Amino acid sequence: MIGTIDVAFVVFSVAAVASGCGVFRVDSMIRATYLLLASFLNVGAILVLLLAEYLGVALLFMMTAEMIVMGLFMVMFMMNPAGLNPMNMVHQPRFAAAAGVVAAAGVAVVAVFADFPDAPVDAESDTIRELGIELLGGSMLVFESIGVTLMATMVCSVILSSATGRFGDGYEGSVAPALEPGGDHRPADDLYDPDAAMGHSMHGMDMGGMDHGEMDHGEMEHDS
Amino acid sequence: MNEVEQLSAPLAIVVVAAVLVVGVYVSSVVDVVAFRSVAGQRLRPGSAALHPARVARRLSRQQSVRTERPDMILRVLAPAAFLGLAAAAVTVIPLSPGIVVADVRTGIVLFGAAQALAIVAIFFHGWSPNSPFALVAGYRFVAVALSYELLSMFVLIAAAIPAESLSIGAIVESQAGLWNVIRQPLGLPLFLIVSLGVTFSGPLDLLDSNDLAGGGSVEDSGMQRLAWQTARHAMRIAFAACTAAVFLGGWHGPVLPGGLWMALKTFAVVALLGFLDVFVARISAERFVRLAWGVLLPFAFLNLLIAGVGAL
Amino acid sequence: MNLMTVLLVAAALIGVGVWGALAQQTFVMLMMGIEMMLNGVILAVAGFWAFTGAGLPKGQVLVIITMAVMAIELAIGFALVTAVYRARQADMTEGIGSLKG
Amino acid sequence: MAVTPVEVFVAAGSDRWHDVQALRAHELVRLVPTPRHATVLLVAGTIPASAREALDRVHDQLPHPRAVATWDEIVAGNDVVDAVASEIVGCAHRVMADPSTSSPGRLADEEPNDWRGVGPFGQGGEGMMGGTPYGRAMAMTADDRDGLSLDRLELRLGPFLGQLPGGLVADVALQGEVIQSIEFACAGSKSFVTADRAVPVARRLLWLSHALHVQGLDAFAVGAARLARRSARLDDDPGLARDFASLRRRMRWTGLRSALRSVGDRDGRDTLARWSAHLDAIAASLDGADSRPVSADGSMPITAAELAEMITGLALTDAVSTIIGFDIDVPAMTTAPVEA
Repeated sequence: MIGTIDVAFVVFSVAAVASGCGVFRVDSMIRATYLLLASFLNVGAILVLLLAEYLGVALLFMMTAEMIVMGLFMVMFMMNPAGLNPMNMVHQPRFAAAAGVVAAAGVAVVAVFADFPDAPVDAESDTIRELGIELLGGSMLVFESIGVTLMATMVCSVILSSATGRFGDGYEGSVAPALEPGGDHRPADDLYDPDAAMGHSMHGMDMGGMDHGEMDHGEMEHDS
Repeated sequence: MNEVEQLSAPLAIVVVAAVLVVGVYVSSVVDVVAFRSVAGQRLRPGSAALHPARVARRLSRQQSVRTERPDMILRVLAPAAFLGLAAAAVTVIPLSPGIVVADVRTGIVLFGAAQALAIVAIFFHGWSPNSPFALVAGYRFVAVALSYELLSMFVLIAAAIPAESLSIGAIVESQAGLWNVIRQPLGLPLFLIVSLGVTFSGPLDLLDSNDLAGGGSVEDSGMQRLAWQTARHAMRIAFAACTAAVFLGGWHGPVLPGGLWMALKTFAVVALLGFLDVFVARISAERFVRLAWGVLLPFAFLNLLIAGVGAL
Repeated sequence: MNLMTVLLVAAALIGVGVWGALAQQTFVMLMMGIEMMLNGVILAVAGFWAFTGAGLPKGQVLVIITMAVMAIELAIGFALVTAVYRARQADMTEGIGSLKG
Repeated sequence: MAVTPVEVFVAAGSDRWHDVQALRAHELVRLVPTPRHATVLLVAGTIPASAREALDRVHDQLPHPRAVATWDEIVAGNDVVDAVASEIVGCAHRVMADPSTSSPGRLADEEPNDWRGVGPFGQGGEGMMGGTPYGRAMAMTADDRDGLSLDRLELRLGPFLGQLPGGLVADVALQGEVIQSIEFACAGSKSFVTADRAVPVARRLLWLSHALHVQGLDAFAVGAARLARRSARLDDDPGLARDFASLRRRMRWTGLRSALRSVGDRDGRDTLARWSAHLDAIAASLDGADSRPVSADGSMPITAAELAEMITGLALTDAVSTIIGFDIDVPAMTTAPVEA
């Protein structure tokens, strides 16, 4: 007995896994990002088939916004974001592939051999309304905790990514990476002006990204 | 809500196609009329009515230039996805009492998702030709889009509160007595700003703009350009129809049949958007981002508060 | 479509995520691997809810929690990438051999 | 007979650039911002030898069918703009009717050189960055204003860029949308802004037309170009001052003021103040009911180096608005003797 839903499920599943594999195989960062989005969209569609209609559409909506941001970061941070320059950005490929297979097999074994209760969702029930009532009823504490956690996340990420950290300048004590993997770190003055970073800006020189005014402010906070 | 009938699949496709074809054509004519009347040029009704057809004919005969090492998949996908999302957005909007192509229970969220995915399509359009101005325009657009994205969601959710449903059909029905434009006076202007953003027109003409030599469309010619313009007008239609349904009472109105009211209201919004496009100067992306987060978002919260208090 | 098939698809997604996260060298791609694993987790949780939970809405709440985890992972991840990049000019995992600043 | 306007891309030397803007007034011609949108390439004015190759490249960017018209070859009657417009329409119709007459490419369609990879995976430079694999430099990272090192894109803008004055050439380095450095290709440090000099009112109106176009107000640009054409005619036009006042009144409602305010601040004057000075000068000239040259007071002359310093660190949009805000006299700039 194969219905439309089963056909749709197979199509979405294959698309989700195939685009998932594509993410780590393409050279173009933009393609990788949006293949990941495609994978999420297909999972969202499967969620709709599973009658979690609101969650499916919300996943679609949320992941789209998330992947747009991710795409921006991709282009910003990655060298060669379009993959026009041939490259190789993988390490330990065999071990990684083996680990992936083992992980998948582990879950698959559970899926095939474990015995789960059979209590499917009633197709007639209004799952959206039930979810809404649950979120603002029994699970309100959970829901509100998520909200507060997200708020804390926003604050944390702003603090982490700002140039001026809590204890002074973000460059303080930073070390330039080695030129080749496993090599020694480069001397610190490759990266920044050590005098300025130590807070004794006697030369009065301003290197890229150093703001003495902000730094003094940061030190004051530290002392108090 | 129960009496809403879903159209059968072939009929649904015909209806969506008809709405988009007619809508895109009318929207293009509105653009010509708006431009000529503001520019003070002679306006011949026959000429304006045939203008889009003539442009389409000319562009279809023009070469579509291939740029150097474009992302060809995304270059083709961008207009197709933009058009497809406009079509998807149209399907959840009730066109007249009891007629909606897809009466999904989460209509308004689906519309929001289509709008979010439209940002992706627009970014593809800027990214794919491998051209600096197009990339800058696409990047800039995303910065702006992330700022109006929240706005749109809050405004739509506020409109769903009095209806106690996420279905757009239910939202229209909830406006039988009082339209949302009066019940939530901040909603309509905020949503119009979002509409201008998604169709990158008027003050938010930040994608295909003249200051970047055509921006995202800088490398488009021939069919590529025609397809992109078509998709943009289709998106304008989708947003106008949504505005009409969510804020202007949809099919409600005296004397005339519901479908006609819906068409008239949609046309009015299209005309408004068309004139705003011609009449308002572009503001810089940085300013809009400031405005969106600092001023418009608080207004959206206020709107949500008004809706919530009204529902109590 | 039954629980087993849904879980098998979820297993495949998790496997792809593990492979990606371990094989990729750059932080951003590594985060995409983690996202992919969470994608599989979401599908599995939704599958359990749909087939074994008798429609209890608490199962859907668990999906929402997973989504929130994903959002937090992404936000903190990007903030860390930015901070590390600022401090070390590194965007590859080999670039930071030690966590000591 | 009703026809759609022909789309024209203008490649104008700096001496004809203002004149060409008058074409915006013509109903059968539409000036487009990029050659990809155009059917006809209009070449106007003196093209210096250094810009020849750029002109050929612009020519090849037009999609087929395409045609070329040359402003200075057109024998004008009593109205140059009309003559040019009808020549453009004629060109376009001929080439549309017979696409085989489309203007052939002038440059070979090939890379400056073949791919030259140096890395172990065939990449162009070291560590997947840098190098000049096709004879074009790839972006390299450089420090930016936020303390991150992001890709820095080096571009040459001009001399035929729709949004900049004709003949202006600038080498810019962009990080994202932000200009990290800009250098104008010009001789010496002579000031090249005309706002302090007396120019005919028609030219100021043509400047206004282009500036409105750049700000996204194409319909208003048409209006300004029509006023410019009227003011250029010899006969007295009493309605001109009134029509300009009406245009200016309508411009108030476009949000232009908030778009230009505090863009490109220098000595307490922003782009909005510069626009006001231009508009006041036009109004004063038209109120005098003659087209005597007038000067806009208050606008300080500015050198290329000063302008470059002003717009470094601005977003591309604001930089373009700032440059346009000065009515730049490019010929003066390129022919200026090097001063000690």
